[in-house]
Amino acid sequence: MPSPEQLAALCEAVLAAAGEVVATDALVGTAGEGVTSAEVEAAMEILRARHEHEASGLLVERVGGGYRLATRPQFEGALRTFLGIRARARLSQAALEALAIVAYRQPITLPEINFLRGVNSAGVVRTLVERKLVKVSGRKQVVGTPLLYRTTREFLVHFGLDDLSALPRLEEAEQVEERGTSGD
Amino acid sequence: MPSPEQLAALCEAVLAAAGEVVATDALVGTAGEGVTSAEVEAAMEILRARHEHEASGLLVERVGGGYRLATRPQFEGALRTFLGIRARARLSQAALEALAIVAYRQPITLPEINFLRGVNSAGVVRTLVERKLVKVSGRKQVVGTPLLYRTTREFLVHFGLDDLSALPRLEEAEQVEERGTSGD
Amino acid sequence: MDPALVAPDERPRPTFSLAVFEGPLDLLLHLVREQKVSIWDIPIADICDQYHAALRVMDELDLEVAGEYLVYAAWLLLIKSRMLLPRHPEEAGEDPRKELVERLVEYEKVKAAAAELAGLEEVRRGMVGARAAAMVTPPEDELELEDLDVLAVAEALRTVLERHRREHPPVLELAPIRFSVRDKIMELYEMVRSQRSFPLLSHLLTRPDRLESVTLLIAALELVRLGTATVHQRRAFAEIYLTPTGEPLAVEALADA
Repeated sequence: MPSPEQLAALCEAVLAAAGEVVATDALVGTAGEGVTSAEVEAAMEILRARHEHEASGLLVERVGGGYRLATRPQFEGALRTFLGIRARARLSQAALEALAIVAYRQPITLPEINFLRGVNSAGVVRTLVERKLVKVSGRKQVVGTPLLYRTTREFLVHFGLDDLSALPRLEEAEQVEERGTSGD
Repeated sequence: MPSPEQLAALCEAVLAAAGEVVATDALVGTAGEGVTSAEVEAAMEILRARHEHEASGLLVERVGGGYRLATRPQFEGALRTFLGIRARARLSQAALEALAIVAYRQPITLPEINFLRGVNSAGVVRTLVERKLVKVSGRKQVVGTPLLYRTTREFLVHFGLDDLSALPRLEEAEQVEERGTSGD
Repeated sequence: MDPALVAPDERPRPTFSLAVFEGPLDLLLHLVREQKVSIWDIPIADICDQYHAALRVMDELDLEVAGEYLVYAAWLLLIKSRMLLPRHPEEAGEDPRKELVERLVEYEKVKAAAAELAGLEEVRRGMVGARAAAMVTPPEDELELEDLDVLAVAEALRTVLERHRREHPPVLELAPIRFSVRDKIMELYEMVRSQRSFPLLSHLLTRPDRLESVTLLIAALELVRLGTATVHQRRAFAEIYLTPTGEPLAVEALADA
């Protein structure tokens, strides 16, 4: 039988693994044979007291028939800053699609990218330009003379390519995949 | 200027909101103007000690060039009960061998992996790419310009390594041999 | 089959299944280790025989895997035969086993490294990234740029192209024009003139090509418009007859047909 402190630690791990509200019943079920609802509630009281201690960045909340682990409200600003910083090291799926189109079909205009993706991609193309993965390279000599986009030197460096001819052929990627599914 | 304890709490909130590894640089940037990398590292030391000390269900680990807040390994059983089939599957022996080759000899091509294992490993390598443990990083400038593979940051996190230099040192062949003969 | 490929019958059948081995190197390593000899001094004849005996239980393996085992079977035979050849001491030739041994040593290192990784994984299997609810929720579909590779880029393009193909099904392709209205007018005019009363409907329904029927119908309407023929039908769905009016066909009027 776990001690109240051990039970509190176990509940903390479960709440952290879930990342959302966990019903008290589910905590009782996870705690194992013979652990009662009252014991879980006592353990949660220990956990809550421990996090109330100022030094913790987290707190335990009781929400509608369960508990959840949450970040302290005072860190909201820091979290926004953090997400902004992290976003710079990441690409959305939409941006990746636009990058793929530019990489394989360059030079290409925004209307052409929009046509292939089926949605306006002005925002994601701007992101790619800001990240220096894509750059403007002249204008297409058609009505409206739209800007032409190409991948940059940084793009090649990031992906470890000597030049654009080193990009995998689409059939190549597909073949590897097919062999993969059959071979494993 | 936040106190080391306040900084530790802020970092804890950020790590828990991210739910995954956070690069040290991102933590430093989040902490705000004038907070140094050394101060963040000191704060993380406080946080680590706090989780080690108390009856915490979590721990702080240094992996993949950053920090991660994770559940303690002793709660594996409870988490498996709670998460059900979502529990992580082990890598197969074939996948581990291919991954070991990539880890210790990167960058390396598929033909070289095949040679070292004595069997075609296209399928397992594809699985490793899908699990984001291995990624393509350019091509080798030899006949056929095969793709070169490297391990990812996710690989470091999966195996709890801070960087590649933290890979276990391999014993010399003769020692392995002795262990092999007595052990089988 | 080379008799050497068939191991003597008195040899004990292997007591293991080949499916437990990762490949020929793994099997060879197992056989060598069972001999409890130094890897640098493999009794190649014994190992060769045992390896071939093991291959006899290979029915359970598919052909691709079997092929990999057979390559090593042939190699072992080659080494075995070279070992039997007398070597001139002054030649100081390389040990024929050298390359094989080097491969085995390298593979053993791979296995050791894999075991290390398996050990690390075992400890960490139960660990999950801790997550707490936050006021600001991180976006879900973002990819870490650092771990993104060219295969992911290629994959993204395939996704785009497939979606585009789904949303833009190929445009109905028009067959090249094979029948000209002008030719059909001339043809029909000749037939109407020679037959006096031409069964247009039967003619249209018996054309092998629908496009030809359509062209013929247009030609018939043209003849009527130009006043060189009239149509009549006695009742609905009955035969449609085309009869000449006696008016000659004005060929120049067909210029733009």
